[in-house]
Formats: sequence, structure tokens, C-alpha cells
Amino acid sequence: MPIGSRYTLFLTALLYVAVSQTALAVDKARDFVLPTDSGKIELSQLKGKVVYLDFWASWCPPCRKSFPWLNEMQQRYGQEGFAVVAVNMDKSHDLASAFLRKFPADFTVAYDPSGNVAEKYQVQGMPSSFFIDRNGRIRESHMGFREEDTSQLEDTLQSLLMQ
Amino acid sequence: MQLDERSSLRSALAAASCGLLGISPALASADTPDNFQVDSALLYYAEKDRVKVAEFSGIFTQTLGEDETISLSPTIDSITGASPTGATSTDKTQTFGTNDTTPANTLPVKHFIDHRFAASVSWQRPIDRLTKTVLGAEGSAEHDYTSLGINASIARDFDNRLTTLGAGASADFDTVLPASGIVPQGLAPLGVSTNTVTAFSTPAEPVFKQVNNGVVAHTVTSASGTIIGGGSTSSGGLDSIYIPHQSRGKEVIDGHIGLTRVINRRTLMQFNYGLGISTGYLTDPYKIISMIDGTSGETVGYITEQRPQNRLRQTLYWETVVHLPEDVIHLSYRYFWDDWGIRSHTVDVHYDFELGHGFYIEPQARYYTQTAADFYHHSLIDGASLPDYASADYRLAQMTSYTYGVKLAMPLGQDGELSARASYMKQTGISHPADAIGVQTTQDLYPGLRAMIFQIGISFKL
Amino acid sequence: MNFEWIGTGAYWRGSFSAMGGPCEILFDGIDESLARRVCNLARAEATRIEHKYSRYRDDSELTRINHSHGRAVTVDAETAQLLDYAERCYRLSQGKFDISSGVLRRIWRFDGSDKIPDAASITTTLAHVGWDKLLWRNPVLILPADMELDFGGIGKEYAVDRCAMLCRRECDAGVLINYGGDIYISGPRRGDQPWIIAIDDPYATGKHGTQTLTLHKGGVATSGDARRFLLRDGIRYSHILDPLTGWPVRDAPRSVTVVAQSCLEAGMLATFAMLQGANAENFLREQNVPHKCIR
Amino acid sequence: MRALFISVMIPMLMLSGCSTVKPWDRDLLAQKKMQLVPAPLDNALDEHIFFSKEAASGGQGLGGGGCGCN
Repeated sequence: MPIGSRYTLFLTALLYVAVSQTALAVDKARDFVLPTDSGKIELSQLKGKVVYLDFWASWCPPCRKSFPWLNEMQQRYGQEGFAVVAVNMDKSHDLASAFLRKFPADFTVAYDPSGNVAEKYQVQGMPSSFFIDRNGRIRESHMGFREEDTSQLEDTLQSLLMQ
Repeated sequence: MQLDERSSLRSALAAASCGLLGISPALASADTPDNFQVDSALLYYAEKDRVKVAEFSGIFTQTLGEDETISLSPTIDSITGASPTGATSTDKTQTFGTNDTTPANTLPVKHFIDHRFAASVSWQRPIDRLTKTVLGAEGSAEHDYTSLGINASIARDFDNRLTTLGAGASADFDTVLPASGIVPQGLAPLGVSTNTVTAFSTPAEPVFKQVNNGVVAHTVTSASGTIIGGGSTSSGGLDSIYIPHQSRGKEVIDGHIGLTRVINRRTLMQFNYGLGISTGYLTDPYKIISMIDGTSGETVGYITEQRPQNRLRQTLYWETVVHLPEDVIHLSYRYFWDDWGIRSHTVDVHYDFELGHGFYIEPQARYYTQTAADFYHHSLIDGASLPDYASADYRLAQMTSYTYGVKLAMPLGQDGELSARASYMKQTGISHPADAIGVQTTQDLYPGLRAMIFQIGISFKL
Repeated sequence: MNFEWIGTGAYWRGSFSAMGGPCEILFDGIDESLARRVCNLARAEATRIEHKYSRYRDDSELTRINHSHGRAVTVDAETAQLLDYAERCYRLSQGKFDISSGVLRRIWRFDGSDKIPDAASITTTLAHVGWDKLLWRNPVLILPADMELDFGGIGKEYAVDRCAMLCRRECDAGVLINYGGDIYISGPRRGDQPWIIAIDDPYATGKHGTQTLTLHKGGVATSGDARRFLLRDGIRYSHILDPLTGWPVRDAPRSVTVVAQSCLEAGMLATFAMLQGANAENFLREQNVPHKCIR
Repeated sequence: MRALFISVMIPMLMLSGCSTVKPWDRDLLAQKKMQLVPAPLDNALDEHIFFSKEAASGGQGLGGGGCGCN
């Protein structure tokens, strides 16, 4: 990506203007290791990819609404180095698996019942999502999930994929 | 291109080309289905020897968008049976007008039939992520009472949705149209005589009919006592004069503020303060008061009741919901006081026994007590000076009420529920007050009330 | 427009020039006046599409987009659908089919000579190529100042299919539409007879090729053009450019002809096959579509 | 007496020191039966009966939050 070309500055400025949610200071995403349905996942393994880290729970209605969109994003941008990591906060594992049977996830689902990772990321509400760029820095965070947010989220995603 | 997905590539390309040309292959619509929630119930309320009510009510809610819903709630009641007139029983038969008599030692009641149609609409809309507003309107109509009202409320979450502050207000404009067509003069005697309103006819039959063959039901005087119309009931009497149905208006304004707080992972609490002001015609046009002889306690006559023209009501309400290991308990307390001298305590508890898979049993219990209104009198002494206001309506007497019930529920499909509920309500008051005189001491001056309530309900999402 | 009865073929033929080349529409099984009227309608539609998406016209929609200097441009529904389709093909081909790669033709001249552009000019031009560099969010497009779009790989096939739909709506005769080698047959000839199509043989350009194709219904498209290539040190560079490398595709067949449901689909499969270079034949066999590769 | 009553009740609540409940610990609170008015129709029908048989009325303002979801 040619750095500094007029185009990048223009696009990034536009996106930041359009996207209004609270942007964390651009700081390093804390690493973590969490179990998944197939072995473990470590955030640092995903270096070089754009990661959409999402904290969700089966009992939270807006989280349920985000799953179809997360699937679509994973399918559309997967090959371009985009990975969704959905951290489930349910206290019991079978609540989560019952949910996943009804709403299948085509992306990585990790489990954090005790909430340590959510604590590290100071999650303020459910669902909460963090955009982590290719060199592991949190570029944006977003609380809640509403249908009308999806186009902004996708713009942010596209701009991060281009960097 | 990965070699392995070749055939899917062709179908993807075929779909894309069709898409472009507008011959789209059938694609499942991915947008979230509009969901439409239905809650409906049939209720049967039956008092022993008294009023019976059959009621259908429903709440139909359509989701409009993110956290935005509009709901319509129709209600249809049919009320039949007998309701106390306010007169006390005595040891003699009592007559209240042509063919309207009550045997000795029996509570005078009035039989009636009434239908009520009511509907309310409520539109909930978020202003921003943390604030939601509700705007609503309601109306109801019976043959002798109509009501129109609007309400609005706002609620905002604080402290990461642990705390919610809310406020709301409502205004209702009601109209009372007594079935007799005449709004009775308060505390005015009602004897069987030509110059006063004779006994009330049953609501179904208005006092005055405009008929061409000159049939006149009763002699009628206006509120100021002048004779307005009358005449014989048979051939060619005076031309009947039709008096437009008299009515009185009433305004009720209510406001409340509320705080909801998450106490811990299992407990939620709510505190509300409510203030209500009612002004206008607050009297019940059908209620009368027995006039008794100061020494013998015999009933010598009746007068109509008269309540103040305004009332200031206040409530303090506390509710908590606690999630026990499996079950959930709802507990609430309300303190009510008003400037009519009524003080009331209410405790209500619902205990939700979870049976698993959506089945639950919910025993419910409610304790209610109230002091009497300052102007409540079971009867008045004939000849003594009349107070400014007086009513013998049991609902304003000192009274305690217990209600016990149980609700059973089972799941219906994805998020639906079938439920049945039965409860028993018992009201008791002071049957033998200290100020009973002579004959009254042999009578039950507060017969109280026993009622059974049965309800079946169904709720589902479309 | 020239409209005549072809005795030998026993069909009406309207011919005109559009989409940068010779166009003809053949009608079988309807009378002259209806055929002429429908042919006029089709010609008007082809001209409309050409004017709208031509690189050479100052008032075309494409020029408006290409001269937007990086400002956000809102496009109409038809253009939006074309952009969506282009994006879909970009993703399906992993970036090999890219309508922003048109600028590469500034440095590549396929005139049979041996002039190959130097590596530096290829790299600087490549900086302005890449669908991922623009922002397409229907109906708003942001095209960086020095980039250009070109509907070359889609425009003609799209026009053929649009005209075919128009003909189907206006009459139910067998109609063959041929815009410069991109063909669509809306239905069989009278008596359910198939149409016979000659495939241009790159070795014997201009003469009728020996290859023929019989078809009742469907789209036929040819990619690859014998007349546009470069020859240097014995290597023949076809005019199909790989947008990821900026160089022509190596060992691409001289021409690929594909038959599919629509002209668009046939054209895109032919282009994808050409982009496979040496692997074109395997690719087409995998897609199991009727095809012809000439090396 | 009334003013005192109100002033005592509200602060007492605040002092009761409710621990902040993390958003991901609100699974129980999110359940339908944990709402302050889980069965609005039953509630409306009851209110209608008590309103027409007793002198006191009102009290329940409006539903409350408590769900951690956004």
C-alpha cells in the first residue's frame, strides 16, 4: 500500500469523519490465549491479519442479530486476511453450543466464561467489538450492534484491509 | 483460482450474470423477519351473588426497527349481575320505585348489564442508544361512561445500564352519562313522589323516551326541581319532552418518576413515586345512602351520594426481582395516600417455580388494606345536618383484601406460551361498626365480597 | 442501418456499427416490418449503452467517473449493477479480472512490434491499478484521482444480453444477435432448426474459418484476438494483461470461445480462461461448458 | 412524615453498596421472567380488577432496564 499517497490520507480522513463511535487511543491489543471448539487460539498468531474481536453471549439479543453479518464479512473478506474472533461469555458451555446450533458461525468462536479477557479489554457492554489492524493495534472499538451500523463497520474494515 | 472450487465458480458467475440482467435466481431474503408479537387472554371474574365479568384482552406488538415497536391493545368486557346501591340492609322490605323492592335483611342491590370496549396504542422509540420514549393514547366506551387519554414517558440508562431513570405522565378526559339521563343532585332525597326523580330505571331503559305515541316513563324534574315533563303512560298524554342525556366531565392527570437499579447479578430493584390529580365529577351517580332514624335505626329514606370535586393521590412503590438458584421471586410494596383521607398498603408476591423446558408454576399472593375515606358513612341520621360530602360506597370503606392464586404455564413453539391462572379474592370490612344504632346492630353493614378469577392466556411470535 | 433479406440463409438481417465494431441481428420466423422495428429498438439500446460507457465520449457516464478526481460519485442503478458485477468477478478471479486495469494499455501497444515497456513504467502504472484501491459502496463510488475504470470486458456482452431481452419481449421469433463476435441466440429458427455459427480462425484472419458451431439457444463469446499481440525473442505476448503483474498472460491461447446461458457468462468464462494462461484448457474442462481453445 | 419517608428510602438504597455487575455477568438479568413486569397482560387485567374494587390505584411506573445488552 503506497504510504502517504494522497489517496490514503483522503480515504482514512473520510472514514474517521464518517465513523463516530468512541475510538480507543490507538494502543496495542492485549494478547490472550483462549480455548475454541478446535484447540486454542492466541491473538498474536493472527498478526498480519485484520481481526474483528467480538465479545458476545447467547442471552444478548443484539449479539444474535450480529451473527449473519459476521458470517457474511468472514466469507467476503476472508481471503484478504480478515478474521472474526467471537469471544463467548456464557457461564455454561452448552448454552453457547445450543445457540451455535441455531445460529451457525463460519468464524472462530473462543470461550471466556470467567471474563478475564473481557476484563483486559474493559468491555463496557454486550456486544462489544474491537477492530485490530494487521500490526496488532486496536484502531476502533464499538459497543452494541445495530443494522444501520453495518455499512460504517464495513467501511472501517475495508480501509483497515487496505493498510 | 483454487482449482477445487471450479464448479461453484461457474454457478457463482451464472448467478452474478443473472443478477446483473435482473433475472435473479430465487435468493432467500436475508433481512431479519418483521416480528409480530401476540399476547391475548380470556378472563372470567365472578363474585358470589354479585357481579360477573367476562373479558377478552390482547396486546399486539409490531417491531418497526431497532428497539422500536408499536402495539395495539383492544379489550372487550361484558359485565352483568348485581352491584350494591349503597343502601344498608334493614329488618323491613325496602321499595326503590315501581316493582323495585328489596326483602328484609337483604342487601339492596341493582341489577345491570354493561358492555365496555377499550383500546390503547403505544409507540416505543429510542432517541439514542441509552434513551427510549413511549408515546401512547387510549380510549374506552361504555353506555354510561366514555374516556379518552394520552400518555408519554421517557427512560434513560446510566452507569453502563446498571441504573435507569424514568419519568412519565398521562392525562385522561372522562365523561359520565348516567343511564337515567339525569345527573342527580348530590345529597338530594330520592323519594317516590311526583316532583322528584323516582327510582332509577335499569340502565337499559332510559327514563325518558321520545316516542310519537306519547308514552312517558316517569315524571322528571330538573336539577333545580322544576317539573320538566310528565304525564300519563297511556293514550295521548302530554307530548313527551326529550331532555338531552345529561353528563359531567372528569379530568385525571397522573405523573410518576422512577429509578431502576441492578443491585447484583441476581437482583433488580425499582422505586417509583407517583402523583395524581383528579378533578370534576368524581361522584358515582348510581350510589345512594340510607337515612336512618336516630333512635330506632330504621331506614326512613335515601339520599344520593356526593364526593368532592377533586382528589390528590400519591403513591410510593418498591419492587424487587430476585433470581434464586432456579426460581425467580417478584416482591412489591405500595403505599398509597390521598387527600380523601385514604391510606393504603399493598404487598404482592409472585414465586416462579421453574420446572424446566419453559414449564413453570407461579403461586401468587396479595395483601391489601385501606382506611376509610373521611366522608364514608355506612348510613346517615335523618334530621341531622348533612355533611358537605358523603358516600356509602364500599370501595371507600375501611377494608382488607386477600388474593391467592396460581398460574401454570407451558411453552408454545419457539417463544410462545400457553398459561392458565386461577385466583380467589376476599374483601372484609367492619360488619358491625360501633356507631350502628338500634336495628342496624342486627344487620351486616359491610357484607364484603368473595370472587373467583379464571384466566387462560396465549402468547406467540409470528 | 442496413436491413436486408438474406436469401441463402432465409433470414432478415439488420446490420449497423456500434460498440466499436460491426453489429448484426438476424431474425427468422417473423415478417419484415416487425423485424425492422425490433432491430431499430435493439440498435438504439446498443447505442445507448455504448454512449453511456464509452471511454472516448466526454459526456459518457464512464468519463464522468474517470474524471471525478477522487471525489465521491453517486451512480445510477444500471451503473451500480455493473460495478457490483465487476466486483463479483474481481473476487471470483482473485483479482485477475479488474476493470481498473485499463490504464496498463497506456504503456502496452499490441501492434505486432517488439516494443515491450520497461519495468519502471510498469511499476508506476501498476500503482494506479487495483479494484481494492477504490471504495465502492453502492451507490457511492470513490475512484482515486489517477485511476481509470473501463467496462471493456463487460460492456459488449452486457449490450448483447440487454438487446436479447428486448427482442424476446418484442417478438417470439428466433433471433441471433452478434456484436463483434459476442453472440446471443434467443431461440431456435423456424421448424426448431439450430443456428449455425462460424468461429473466426486466427490463423486465417478474415476468411471464413472452417470451424462451425450449431446452437438452439444461449450465449457465445470469444476472448483473444489474433491481430493484437507482441512478438519479442520468439515469445508471442497476447493482449490479455494480468493486472497483478502488469505483464501479458504467458502462454495464453490465441483465442477461446465459450458457450453458456448468457453472453455475459460466456464472455467472463472466456476471459477467466485466457487469464489462466497455459492452464486455460483444464479450467474450461473443469467448468464443463462447451468451449473451443485455439493455440 | 411523608418527606422524611422519601428522603430516607432513596439514600438507603445507594448505601446498600450494590457491586457493579459486569456486562457479561447479566445473563440472569436478561431473562424474560426477570423483567419487572414479565406478563404485561396479566398485570393489566389485575390492575383493572383492583382499580374497580378498591380505592387505591397506580404505583407501577414503567419497566426498567437492567439488561447488559446495547
